[in-house]
Amino acid sequence: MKIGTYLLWAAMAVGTGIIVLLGYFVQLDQIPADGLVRNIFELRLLIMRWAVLLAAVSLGIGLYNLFLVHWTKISKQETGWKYSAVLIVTFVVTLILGLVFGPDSRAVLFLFNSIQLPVETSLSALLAITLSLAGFRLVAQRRDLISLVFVGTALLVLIGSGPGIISTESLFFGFFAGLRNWLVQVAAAGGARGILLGVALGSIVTGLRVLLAVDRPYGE
Amino acid sequence: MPELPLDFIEMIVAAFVTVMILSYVIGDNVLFRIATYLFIGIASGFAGAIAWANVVKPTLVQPLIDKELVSLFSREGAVTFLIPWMLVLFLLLKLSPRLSRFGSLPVALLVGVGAAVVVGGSITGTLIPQSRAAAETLSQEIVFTTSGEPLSIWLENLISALVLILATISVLIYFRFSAQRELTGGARRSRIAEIFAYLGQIFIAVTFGVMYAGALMATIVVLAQRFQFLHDVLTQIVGGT
Amino acid sequence: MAEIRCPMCSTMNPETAEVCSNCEARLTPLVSGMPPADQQASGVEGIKPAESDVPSDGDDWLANIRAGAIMGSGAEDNAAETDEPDEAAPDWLGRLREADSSIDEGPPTEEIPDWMEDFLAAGDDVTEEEEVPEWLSRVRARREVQTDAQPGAGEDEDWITRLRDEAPTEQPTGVEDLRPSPDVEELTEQPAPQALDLGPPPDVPAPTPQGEMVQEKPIPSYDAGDIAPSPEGIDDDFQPAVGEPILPEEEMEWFPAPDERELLDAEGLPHVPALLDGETEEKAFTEITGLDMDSIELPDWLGELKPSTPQAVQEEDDAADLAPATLPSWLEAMRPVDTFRSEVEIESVEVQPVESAGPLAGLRGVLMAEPVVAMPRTASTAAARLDVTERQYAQAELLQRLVEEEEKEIPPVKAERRRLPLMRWAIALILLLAVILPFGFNQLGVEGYALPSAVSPDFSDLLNLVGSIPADRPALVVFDYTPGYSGELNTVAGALLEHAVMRSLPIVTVSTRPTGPPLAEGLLNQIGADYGAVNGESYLHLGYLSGGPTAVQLFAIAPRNVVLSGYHLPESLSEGSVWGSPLLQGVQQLSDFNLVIVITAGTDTARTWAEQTHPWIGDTPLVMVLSAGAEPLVRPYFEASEKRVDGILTGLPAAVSYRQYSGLPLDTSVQWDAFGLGMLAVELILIAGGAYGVGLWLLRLRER
Amino acid sequence: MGGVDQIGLFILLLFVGLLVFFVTIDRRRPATFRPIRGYEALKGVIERAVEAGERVHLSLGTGSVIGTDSAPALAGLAILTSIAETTTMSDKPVVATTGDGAMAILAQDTLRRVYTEARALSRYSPISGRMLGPTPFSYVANLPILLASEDISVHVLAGSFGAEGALAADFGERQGSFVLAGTDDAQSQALLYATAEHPLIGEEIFAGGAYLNVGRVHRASLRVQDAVRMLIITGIVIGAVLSLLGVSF
Repeated sequence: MKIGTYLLWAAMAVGTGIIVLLGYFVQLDQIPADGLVRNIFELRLLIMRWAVLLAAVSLGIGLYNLFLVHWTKISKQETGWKYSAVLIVTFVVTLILGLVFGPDSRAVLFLFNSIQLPVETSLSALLAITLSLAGFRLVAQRRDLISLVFVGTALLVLIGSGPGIISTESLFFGFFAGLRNWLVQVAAAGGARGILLGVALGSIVTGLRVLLAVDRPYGE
Repeated sequence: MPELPLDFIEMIVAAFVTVMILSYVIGDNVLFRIATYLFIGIASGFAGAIAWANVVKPTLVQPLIDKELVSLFSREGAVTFLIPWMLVLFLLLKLSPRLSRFGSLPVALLVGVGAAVVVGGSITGTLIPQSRAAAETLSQEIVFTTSGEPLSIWLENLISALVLILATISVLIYFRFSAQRELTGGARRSRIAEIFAYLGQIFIAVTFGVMYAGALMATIVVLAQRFQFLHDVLTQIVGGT
Repeated sequence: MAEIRCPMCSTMNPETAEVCSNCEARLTPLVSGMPPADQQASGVEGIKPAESDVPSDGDDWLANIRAGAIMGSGAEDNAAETDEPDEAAPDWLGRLREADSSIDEGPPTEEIPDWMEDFLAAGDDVTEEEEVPEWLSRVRARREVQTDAQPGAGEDEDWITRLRDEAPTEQPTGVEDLRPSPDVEELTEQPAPQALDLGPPPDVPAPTPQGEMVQEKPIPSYDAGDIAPSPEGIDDDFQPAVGEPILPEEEMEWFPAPDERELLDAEGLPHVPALLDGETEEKAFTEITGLDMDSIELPDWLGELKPSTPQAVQEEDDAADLAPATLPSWLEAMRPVDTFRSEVEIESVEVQPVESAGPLAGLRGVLMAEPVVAMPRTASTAAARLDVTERQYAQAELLQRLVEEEEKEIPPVKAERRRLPLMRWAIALILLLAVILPFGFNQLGVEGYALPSAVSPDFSDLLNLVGSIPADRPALVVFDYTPGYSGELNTVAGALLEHAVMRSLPIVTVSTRPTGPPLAEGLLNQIGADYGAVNGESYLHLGYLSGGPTAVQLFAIAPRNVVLSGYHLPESLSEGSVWGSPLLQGVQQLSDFNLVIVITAGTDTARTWAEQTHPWIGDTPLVMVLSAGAEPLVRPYFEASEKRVDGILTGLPAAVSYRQYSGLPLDTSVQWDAFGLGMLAVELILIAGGAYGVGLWLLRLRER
Repeated sequence: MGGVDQIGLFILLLFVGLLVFFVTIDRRRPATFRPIRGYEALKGVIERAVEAGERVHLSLGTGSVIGTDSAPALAGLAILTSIAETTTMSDKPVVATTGDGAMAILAQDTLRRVYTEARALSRYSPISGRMLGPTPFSYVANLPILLASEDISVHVLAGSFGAEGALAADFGERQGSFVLAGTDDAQSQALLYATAEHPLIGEEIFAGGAYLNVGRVHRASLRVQDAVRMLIITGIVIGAVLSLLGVSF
């Protein structure tokens, strides 16, 4: 095994990981510790708080990285550099306003309510068209039993959820509403439970590889 | 006229930006790109300001203002102030490509905590509760009729419980990776696993169909709400009320 | 029309051309009496003498050569140092002059290199076999056989035509005439001087004169598990015969693959003729199939592993004085024996051609530019077979396919022509119309969809729960969604929060997302305006908890240690901490809140709050307000025997019902109609897609 | 020592034990896995992208490093290692984007390690691992411009996404790129199943390391998942029978 700084990083990752992990299974406050902290539970809280702080500082580094990418694009006058200029101006103005007057100041809330909120909501509205087109293409082009079951189920749930082809007051709505509830609360719930269990298995093993220092995304 | 012109301006700008984004339906265009870059700039500035105000300033800067220097070097000060400062300084080495290697200590801490939260949260939050819920599906109240319960309800509950267990087991079997090696070098499931996997695929399609319908309903509500907003802005501008 | 090859750059030029079209080297010989300008233009620029050196009479070709020698003397000096002293330099000229005068005598004897001498000596005396190298004795045996088979072969014919006569003459029975058809004849007419032409690797298309690419024929794919492919699997077109130029595909079409029945041996196993071993088997094979082995060509890279006759192998063993190396059987079978028969013969001087161009123009017996080894040769007719089993053949096939796949260029994916997104525009238009039309219903007097009347069972529990919560302590409302979902969740959560504000329940908001606090301020500000609820008195914002599930767990254990500053606090609180507010008087931990409402669109966030807070939430009810898509994943927490979620409110229909039954004002009729028409449009789109898909599938079924 | 969740600890130790066991027997009894269409196609298109001088883009999603949604991104980093090894010598090496600052740092560290091992550190550029936007929608809104300006022909989504993941996949489809998409959230999987050309469903996103031959431990991980899966199924069946008999647990 070659000796290197990665052993130090691995020790840090494995050490902090095990302390935080034990917190899920063991009442750590009953394990005394002398020195900087009274017990392991306090040490776990400290580690988590440091992690929260480092995550926020990493966000700052990420924003600097974003600034650098677009600044490079402007200085090299690459294609689309004007858009990067718009981004950098609004980023700097909003950041200064937020730092000086606070993120809950009227000026920052003006920018949030006039641009960020409507843009994100409009992107979500675009999703309606995207999903409808995707549903049409899925069943029109793939043409296998699974896609047919997928779109058929979606159709039944839509009809049974609210007004559409059938109004909520029509005679048949009761049948479709019952069928919709059964699909959601039985068939989909069972399938969702299987998917959740599968995803949990995958997550556990991926996390264990990091805790056993087999995967070392933090570099050498 | 609305009392505060700022609100009115806010509404007008929001309406313009909404139309600029919805124009992407036609195709990628200048309006969409301007609105997008405006949005990314503001979102970044806003997130940076919130992270500073809620986390970085209270932990690293406020103690310098509020507390005396002596207390910062005490036992409590070491863990709440000095060690965090040291970790942050190490992390800032990531900004320089040359020294970036030595900034991996805090990153390793982040990864360790993240991996532990993933493993611990999955075991205690999903694996155990969901397995137990699946096992309890076929409880006595469901299988054996209680007095006064109509037969149809009992039958429906029994079938539902069986379908719930069957769905969970068949979906789990579908995701099984191990397979048998074929003569021609390919890989295939065993006969029984193949049947359960096919059933599992159908239940996955049903589950995804339900979620897709839910998401579609949500986005239609958002689309309707956007046009409701544009309609309100137009009526306010035209009506001048 | 015959062509001449330029000695300088090997370009083919028409016979009549004097100067090479490519490098303008002199093609026609220098004949005395040619005017000096022609000599200079004869392409000898490379060694053109300076003006002053040109001798006055100008027409003596030797003077030119001498001038060339002077120019090159600089180089020769160097050479001289290594080979011969200066005085000897003119000596080669002397010899040239002798060669010039006695052109018919052939190459000067004393000049003949040793190997050449042996060769000639061998040519005269056939009997002394010992000294004669063994390969030469076979060459001579070959020549005698040849001369018997082809009496009267024209001495003076061009070496290429003799080469062509070498091609197999006996016509294998049972296979149509393999002799190239007339139009192919012309192609072979062209004197294409080739080096030892083993034929380019089958997958590299030989450059055709017109430069167009020969279309490769794909090797038929088959699974490794199958038995070795019958010879039809190896299409003759694909494998050019050794020595023959690769012809464009269409000309080779008439070269049919042998009939399948003939290739099956007695036991019905597909025999691969080229790979039968041993002389005896070959006879049996020819009798059965009537197919001469020469006509069946191996893949080129296999071609080099030419079979060796048992008899030749025996000879080698005897000659070797070293203890024979013990080779593995499969290697022993594949050991090649030199079966190439040198076709190269050194003709007598009279026959040798006059050098047509270049500095030695006009001379005979000039050594060929190409090394002798490179002269064209063809495999001997009596080639023995490789001792290769079926399995080895299959492995050879596999290896060949691997080689070809490596060299095969991945065909570039043709970029789809960017088609107009008509389908996307059509669907977008339908949806936009469906959502916009309801705004005109009132003016047009059209009646929209009726509001829902049915009440779902888990709905009434929620109504009772919120209706019965005491107002002494605040309700915690978690805004864990991004602005993108505010369109739906503001409408759904608005019903619940309006009900709480209507009942003067104090509300405290918190969020684990940076954009949560401003969303909370926006929604409560809008709801509070109708009920006089004011920030700081009726509701309060704790702000942003950074750190995801870690922060949730810390908040559940000790909220006061985690939330330090608060968000958008009223003036009265902005100096002190948010915990100084009267609203938060009795709150030390999560279970001190009367109700916890989590508004989210993501199932992960819902699971995090359900799992992480469970140990510390105590008896406080937990209600989830979800986006429509998240319901199936959160419902298991609601229906588990040990309830972790006490109430669920999902989607617009449930919100409209909640407003109806909690007595809240109903100003959402237009939005309800827009939602209904939008759902109608989407249902029709999906039905159209399904019909289109099923229709196409049925069409395909009927075609098949 | 009271207050110990024995079941949880037992399951944790079971996972660790099975992982060590399967790593040791992997050489003697190698595993065979069922084919997953997405990963099979991914290998071919990456080679074609390298040959055609086009770029591969890997999105690590918008999850935070210290959240439960960091698992698919950690699996995405294993896929990034495999892709980076193939494209280090390409004219346009792989670009990894994310919606979280810390995840962007991890992406840069992973890329630097691969370039160092390939002795091509001079070709490494720090902005090949970058954050596009701090919030999910701001990250997705930046994608169409990135896909158009950086000539991306392979668009891989391997990380945590919300419903905006469907927009991210659709932007790739409109660009005519090869789209392979997988995440952990079931609802997002449903939307990616409809919009992406090669969706990874369920836990297939976590099998990237094994199917792209990143290492022996990744293959052993899949065998651990399968073993525990069979234990869960057995547990559910036995539990159902016991609860039928009135035994509560």
